[in-house]
Amino acid sequence: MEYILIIISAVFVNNILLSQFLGICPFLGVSKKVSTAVGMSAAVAFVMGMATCVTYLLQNYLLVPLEIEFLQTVSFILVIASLVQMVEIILKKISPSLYQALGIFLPLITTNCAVLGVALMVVQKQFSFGGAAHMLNLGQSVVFAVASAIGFGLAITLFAGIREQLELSKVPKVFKGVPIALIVAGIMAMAFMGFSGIV
Amino acid sequence: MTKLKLLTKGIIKDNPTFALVLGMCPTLGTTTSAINGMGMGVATLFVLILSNMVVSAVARFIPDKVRIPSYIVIISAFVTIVQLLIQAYIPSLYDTLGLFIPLIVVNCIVLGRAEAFANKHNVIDSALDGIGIGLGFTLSLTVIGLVREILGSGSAFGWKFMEPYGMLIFVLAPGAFLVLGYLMVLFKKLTTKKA
Amino acid sequence: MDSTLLITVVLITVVGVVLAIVLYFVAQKFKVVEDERIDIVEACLPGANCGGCGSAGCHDFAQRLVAAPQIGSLFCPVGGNEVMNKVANVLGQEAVEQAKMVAVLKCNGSCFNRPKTNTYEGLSSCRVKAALYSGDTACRYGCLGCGDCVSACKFGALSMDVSTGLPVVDESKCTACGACVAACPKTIIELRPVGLKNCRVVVICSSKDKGAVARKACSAACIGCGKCQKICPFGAITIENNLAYIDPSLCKLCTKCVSECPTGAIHKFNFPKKPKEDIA
Amino acid sequence: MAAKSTFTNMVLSLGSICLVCSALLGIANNVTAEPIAQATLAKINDKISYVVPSYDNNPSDNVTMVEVDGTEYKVYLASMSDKVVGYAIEVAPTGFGGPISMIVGFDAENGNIYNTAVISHSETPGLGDKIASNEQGSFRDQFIEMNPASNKLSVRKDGGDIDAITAATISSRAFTVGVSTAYKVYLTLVGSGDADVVSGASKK
Amino acid sequence: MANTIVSPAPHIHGRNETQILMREVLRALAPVVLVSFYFYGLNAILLQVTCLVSCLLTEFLIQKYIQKGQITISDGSACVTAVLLALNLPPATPFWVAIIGSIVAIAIAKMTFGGLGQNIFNPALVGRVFLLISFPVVMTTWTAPSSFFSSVDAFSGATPLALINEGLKSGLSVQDVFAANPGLTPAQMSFARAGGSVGEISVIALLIGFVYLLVKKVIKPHITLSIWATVILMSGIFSLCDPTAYTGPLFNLFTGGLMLGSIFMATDYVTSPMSNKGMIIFGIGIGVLTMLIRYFGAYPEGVSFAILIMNMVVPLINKYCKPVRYGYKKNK
Amino acid sequence: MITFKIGGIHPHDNKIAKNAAIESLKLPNKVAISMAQHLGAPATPIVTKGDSVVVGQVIGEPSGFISGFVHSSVSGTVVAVEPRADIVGNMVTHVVIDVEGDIWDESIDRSEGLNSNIVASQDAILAKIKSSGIVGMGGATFPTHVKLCPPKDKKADFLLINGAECEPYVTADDRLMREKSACIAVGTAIMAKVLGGCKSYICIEENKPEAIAAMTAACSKYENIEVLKLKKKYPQGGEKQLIDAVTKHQVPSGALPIEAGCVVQNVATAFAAYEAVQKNKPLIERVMTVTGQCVAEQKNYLVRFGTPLSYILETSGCNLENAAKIISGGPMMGKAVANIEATTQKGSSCLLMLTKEQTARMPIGNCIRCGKCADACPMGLEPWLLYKLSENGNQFDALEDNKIFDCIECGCCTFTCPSFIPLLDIIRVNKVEVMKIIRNRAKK
Amino acid sequence: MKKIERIEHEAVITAIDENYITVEIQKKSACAACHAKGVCVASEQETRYVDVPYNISSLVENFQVGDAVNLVLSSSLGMKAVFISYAVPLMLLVFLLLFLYSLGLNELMIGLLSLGGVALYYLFIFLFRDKLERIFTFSIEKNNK
Ligand SMILES: Cc1cc2nc3c(=O)[nH]c(=O)nc-3n(C[C@H](O)[C@H](O)[C@H](O)COP(=O)(O)O)c2cc1C
Ligand SMILES: Cc1cc2nc3c(=O)[nH]c(=O)nc-3n(C[C@H](O)[C@H](O)[C@H](O)COP(=O)(O)O)c2cc1C
Ligand SMILES: Cc1cc2nc3c(=O)[nH]c(=O)nc-3n(C[C@H](O)[C@H](O)[C@H](O)COP(=O)(O)O)c2cc1C
Ligand SMILES: Cc1cc2nc3c(=O)[nH]c(=O)nc-3n(C[C@H](O)[C@H](O)[C@H](O)CO)c2cc1C
Ligand code: SF4
Ligand code: SF4
Ligand code: SF4
Ligand code: SF4
Ligand code: FES
Repeated sequence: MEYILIIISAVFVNNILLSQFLGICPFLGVSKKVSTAVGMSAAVAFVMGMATCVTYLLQNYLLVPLEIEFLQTVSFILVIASLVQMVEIILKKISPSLYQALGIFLPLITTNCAVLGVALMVVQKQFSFGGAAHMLNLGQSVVFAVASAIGFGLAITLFAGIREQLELSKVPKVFKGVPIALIVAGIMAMAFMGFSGIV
Repeated sequence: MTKLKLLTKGIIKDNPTFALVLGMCPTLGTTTSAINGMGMGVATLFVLILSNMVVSAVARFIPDKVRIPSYIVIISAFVTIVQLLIQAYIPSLYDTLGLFIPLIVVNCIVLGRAEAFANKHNVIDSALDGIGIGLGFTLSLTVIGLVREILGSGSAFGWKFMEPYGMLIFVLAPGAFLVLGYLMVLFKKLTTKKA
Repeated sequence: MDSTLLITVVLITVVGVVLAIVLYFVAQKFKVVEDERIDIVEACLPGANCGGCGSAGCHDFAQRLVAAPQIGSLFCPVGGNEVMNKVANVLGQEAVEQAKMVAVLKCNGSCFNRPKTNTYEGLSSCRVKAALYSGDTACRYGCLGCGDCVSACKFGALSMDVSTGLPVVDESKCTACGACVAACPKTIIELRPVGLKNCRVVVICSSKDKGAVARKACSAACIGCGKCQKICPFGAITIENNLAYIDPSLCKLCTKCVSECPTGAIHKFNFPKKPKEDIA
Repeated sequence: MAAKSTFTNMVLSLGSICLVCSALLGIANNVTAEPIAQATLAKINDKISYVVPSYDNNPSDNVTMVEVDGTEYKVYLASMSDKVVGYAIEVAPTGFGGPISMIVGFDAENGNIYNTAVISHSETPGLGDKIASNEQGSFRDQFIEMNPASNKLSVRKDGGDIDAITAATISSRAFTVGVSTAYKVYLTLVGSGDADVVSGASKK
Repeated sequence: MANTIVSPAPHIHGRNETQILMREVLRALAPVVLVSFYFYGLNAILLQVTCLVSCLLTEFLIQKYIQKGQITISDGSACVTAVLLALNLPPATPFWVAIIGSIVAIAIAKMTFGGLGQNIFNPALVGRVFLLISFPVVMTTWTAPSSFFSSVDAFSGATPLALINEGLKSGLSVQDVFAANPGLTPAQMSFARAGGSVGEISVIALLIGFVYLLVKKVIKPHITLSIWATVILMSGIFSLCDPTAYTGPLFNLFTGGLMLGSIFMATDYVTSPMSNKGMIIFGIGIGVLTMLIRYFGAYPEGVSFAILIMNMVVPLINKYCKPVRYGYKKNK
Repeated sequence: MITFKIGGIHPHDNKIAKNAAIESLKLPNKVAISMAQHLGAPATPIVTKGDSVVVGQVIGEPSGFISGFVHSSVSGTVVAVEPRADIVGNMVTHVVIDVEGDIWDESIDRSEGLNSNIVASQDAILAKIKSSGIVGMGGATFPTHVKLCPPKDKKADFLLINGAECEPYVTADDRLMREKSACIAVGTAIMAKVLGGCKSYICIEENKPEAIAAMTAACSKYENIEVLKLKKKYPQGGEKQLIDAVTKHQVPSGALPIEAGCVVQNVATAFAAYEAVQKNKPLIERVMTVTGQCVAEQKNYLVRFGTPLSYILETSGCNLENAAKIISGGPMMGKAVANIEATTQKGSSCLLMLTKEQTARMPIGNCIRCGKCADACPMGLEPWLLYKLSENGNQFDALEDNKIFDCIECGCCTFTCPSFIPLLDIIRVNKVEVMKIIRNRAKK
Repeated sequence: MKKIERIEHEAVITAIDENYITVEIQKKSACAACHAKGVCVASEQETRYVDVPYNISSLVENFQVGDAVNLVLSSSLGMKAVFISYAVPLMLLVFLLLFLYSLGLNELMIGLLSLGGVALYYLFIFLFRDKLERIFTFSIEKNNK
């Protein structure tokens, strides 16, 4: 049940893009085609899941025992960057064509603040189950991260569809590009507020 | 480029928010009020200046292949320092900015300036560049925050002039997107007319 | 020095060193040849992304330039020789000078010269109109006047003259990118060298109809009478399919043909004004 | 411009950057550790001192966990000269925008609510956030000196005694639920009657 | 005989203009508007007028002074938006709130995207939701219907859905709430007499409009019917499982903006899918989301949000649900 | 009632000329016979200036597989073989003949009587149809003999005789069916024989009850020919729609009707086949409706090919004052006439005059995404999308993905669009581009 | 030839040998489309080399070194690649986590084991790399722009 609450909360209610404002750059930049958006979301989900798993362990079994939590930011970003690099190398090694076919580029994700943001969020934020606040455990953290990524994917895919349609409409010149994207995002966020209170 | 230009270009020509469209997440996430926006801006400004200076100082010694990891280490060090300082001395700001302080690390403005400017220029110029861009960022965050605050809570810099409340939506997520979108258009119109 | 500080320093340094080692081997294993010149070359290009060079955009063109063993055959019409020289400098090659070109409309079938026989009422598009019929005048070769070329021009060099119903080239803006040439279904726009001191002599007609037919359709038509050909001292004029053509490389701008043409189909551009001579 | 990417160069440069940066960081941490700890402590202590009668111990060191209906709650004990004077109970009911992390203080003497405080919440600014308002006559004032045993702890709409904030019934209700949860915790704690638990914990 | 007109085929046109379509929608809205005038009196009239004037004026000013283009307010789409927006507001909405809503609807949701036909989201609903989020107090202050021209004081009556929502949250069962509020029978709600937005006043009047639109072939029934079917099915299942916690099909069908939304707002051409299959998916989506929000969300009413959320799925639906094409069927 | 499944529209049928009996048009002084009266390569003229010709004499020979014979429709002297403008102004080789009397080739049987006895063999019939220059008279002018010999591995199950005449105004087929029903029945039988004696349907829209009655009577003698009444819906007469309506089969995208086991021929084509095979009369004339509310007289003329349109208008006494547009063909698919000096051809079934009010195009509005165009499209396409993609330029891949090549250019979309968007105008042009790309790809 | 949904890259042939044609492509990352690429360091653009098996279609087209070609891959393969490299391991990770939780292991163990599981998965597909190479083959066609 907690998992379901976490998922609904992360995907709809507290959508990482539309209400937490994380990962706006790829949202504005990479969402011009639906297929790219879907591929990108899958990559983000994977990286978020893996990264959260690793950083959770890092935080709770290294930083906290050694009392060096202030190294959180440095260590998280380094770990995430290396992780992504590693996966890329591994994929390349496994099958160059597979890697080629992916087309979605991993390093982009290192700088995507959504990944770091979620990793930080799961070790900082409290969640309420029953009447008391809790920190998330490992499983919940990873589920939360993946659900956040799904929320990201949902928003970016819907948005890519909208963009494809906007490409063909007569959006006034000054609004073309980022401004209309932001305004669409604003109205999307407005619609997503309908989910509030579900969790 | 004159030193003065370095200082001022970030405000209009290379305005990181409206012209370069960078660092959108903190821009949207922290501008619920003018003060909050300004706080975020100043924090970024600080990191930007320091990292720019250090990067420009050490760029010569860093091999290409480890360039980016090195920059990231440098930047995150400064970010952490800023974070610690805010946490220690302005805890209320720390609470409102929350997650977005550590996220300065991945703010493309900081890394972008290191990569695009600092590693090619001397320390002084890099510092000026950092100040310029940082000021531009601070300014735009403050403006966005101000607009949202005025529309959303009927106050400016915490000073209430409209009772009881404004349009709530502007303090909430949708308002952030809408305000930024329209301000961007306004900025485009104003700047292109001048040119 | 307390333990936290020690731990910090050791930990981060170790991580950094390990990262450096890993990166070193990665770099060894996957050497990527990233040609920095591409970006430098792209920076030299005008950035209009018009496709006038035959590539998909300026970036593509930069790639082609860098990849090409000899850039002589590649040319950016927008930037012209100046830009090509810069690019050549970057790549350490010699640029090949190319004459500056400009778009010229080879039709003078204005509303006054060419009576309408029909009224067109479809989508305002030369392409659509050309697919439908030969045009709303008796001339099947002339301008259709819906302005496909105008919308094709990225540089604002073309505009529709409402009184004549023909497009007008603003020579100062035209970069000879050729977009209009490709857009015109009647192929009546030609890129020609701007000529000495920007002066040109051109047959402003594309009609291949026999003299009488052409004349009847349009009072300004070239009727292929051959007078200009005879008078041209440099043999620059040829007549094919009832249409005269002035070879820009042979024309010496003597302008004799201009006055010889019975229908006034030959125009001179940008010659210094003499009294009583109108320059169309 | 940049140094060559040789093995030694790479290791050396990244290594030394890390060294310097981490040293810097460590120093910064040393400098700020104290104020940060204080700030964090102050935050919670502020709230505690706000919700319980005056005390002379350090309640944030006097914590006991109490389980009610399968959930564990944190209780801070405030004591004056080793006598427990109040309990500050942390609860986190779900409001409109997520958990409302709050603290409810009980007067050990009469079992009345001494005061309430909100630690963090994500209610709507201008609406639900009035639950955290410190202004005179605010929503929370209703709870001061209230005896939960003799009052019905639910909003008026639901037949209780609490006046909800206009257009923020959900937040008001959540807050009220939080208070009554805290009361349950209090009852469990006290009702176990085991003074030892109480004093024992306070001694720890 | 010279100078005949030449144009590509076809040479004739069906002449069912945009303007005529919009006029038909307005006609279909007439019954409910009139009923609302009758029950809410001057308030409703003023609300309609305010919305109409401010919508048309906004569109006009933007076209004239900002876009400096053709002025197309005569196409009637802004009128439809205005009327629908007014029907979506509580009867006692202050005029300045209505004006803000109209400006948002037209300026943000419509003109920013390029005007008629270019928008992604339903303008009237964007206006309404914007107001709902901005002024929750105003937007949830209901007036009970009263008779014509009697002055209505804004007293905080509650919509049936709000009553249920509140009741359930405070621990009552559905039956308790019904018992406490005898006015909540479907029969009663279908004529009039249910608090809520102006346009929720009468199910019958809305249905008349629906039939009119269908007969005039302005809309197709797919979207509306699939919304109804989904709502009936979902609330049927839930209320069978736990009748004390979940309200039943008829109640859900007849309350809130469901009728108004499913007949007039979900069917907006611009913001709904094109193919029949797409329309059905769209309708099902709206139905499911509406019920989810009603049952589990903080808002008692879910149709507006559900439609807006499905509006953003429309491009994807259109991309993947193509009409039945000729020549791709397997013969025999 | 029988009809096709997808899309379709209901324009007012305006068959105001349906009660005008067919009458022969007086011969003009001069005819100009086009060498491109059929789909495919233009014929090669085999007469030169000064030659004298008789009615029915071959004057043009096919220049390729898909091409056809052209016969003289008059007797007289060839005065020129030259390019002349056709109705849209394109230059096409014409043989210009000064009319002198009306002398027919002797081999042509000009007797009135019905000859229903089919003696010729399949091959002889095909040869006759080919040498008589018969092409599809429903509009596409595809050489009929090509259609009548499907590839060896395909068998025609049905012969559909297309008497739908779904275009508003046009009544040529209607009159022909009413007046020559017996001949058409024989023509149908002839074509069915070529196809190996398949089942034949004569398909007529419900708004032509007299034609249905006449054809039913005439076909009662043939057990393999059946008359079907179709719903009045445009484009019922479209080949693919007709096949769908009658057989419930669909012609696969990009394939020929024979893939669905069908061959479709127009009634006039059937009549021409009858005359060619039974009377040895080549294709030199056809029924043409001259109509329009703005002209006083409604006519159904038997017109010789090569007659100038201006002459027809003159002799029919049409008062052209109010006519703003002259259309060769129906109002949905016909071509606007740009040059009234052009002459009639094998495919010209109608000359329609429309007033400005009837035909004026309104200012184009924004697409309101009503989907009415998609509902109307009989091919199940999304005209609004094709239009938007076309307008945005160079989106040929997307256009291909959205099957622009399936468009049959029926015009239903443009007819329906409430925003007066000329959808088909631009779809047509881009369709050509996409087909070019596809063809190039196939070549590789 | 039926057109399939496909991914195309523009490429240039750099070498042809008996079995393979090597083409060079400018690999544009998703970043290349990003508005911020000018300032963003992550937006790498690099040259990659891809070997395309020499098949019938290449024989027909008669390629030469230096030809501009389109590297074609059906887009469903793109999705398949995403599935194999991201979706499956991610699902594996989550599944392992939850499964190990139900065994009541220590959290550190759970985390390490799950990560190890993902590593194993990659090892597993590494063993099947030949098969993958066969699935994800590219073809090239002349680019006649
Ligand atoms: C943007 C927005 C924010 C809201 N925030 C809150 C909130 O923080 N707390 C709350 O209890 N209700 C909130 N609401 C919900 C309604 O204002 C209110 O709960 C509901 O209409 C019940 O009204 P009542 O409190 O007058 O009974 C919010 C609504 C909106 C539109
Ligand atoms: C290249 C080509 C080959 C054709 N071959 C045949 C054929 O073998 N058999 C046939 O029945 N129709 C054939 N057709 C005719 C078309 O299928 C169609 O009947 C003709 O274009 C007239 O159709 P319409 O009048 O409905 O437009 C061919 C058409 C073309 C363009
Ligand atoms: C939209 C459309 C409508 C058509 N309507 C008719 C019609 O009403 N009558 C007709 O004989 N042919 C009509 N045709 C032509 C037929 O598709 C087909 O070409 C013809 O019946 C074949 O016979 P033919 O080769 O003898 O002309 C139409 C074609 C199209 C594309
Ligand atoms: C059947 C129909 C329903 C409509 N529904 C709405 C609506 O719900 N909201 C709205 O703003 N406009 C509506 N309109 C008007 C118009 O389509 C709308 O303003 C466009 O979205 C503006 O681009 C409707 C129009 C029609 C024909
Ligand atoms: S006029 Fe023609 S050639 Fe000149 S810039 Fe414009 S499009 Fe290019
Ligand atoms: S020059 Fe060509 S493209 Fe331009 S208006 Fe004339 S016909 Fe059209
Ligand atoms: S013209 Fe083409 S797109 Fe339009 S309705 Fe007919 S088949 Fe469909
Ligand atoms: S009929 Fe016209 S307005 Fe309607 S969808 Fe089609 S193109 Fe758009
Ligand atoms: S600031 Fe760029 S993704 Fe968040």
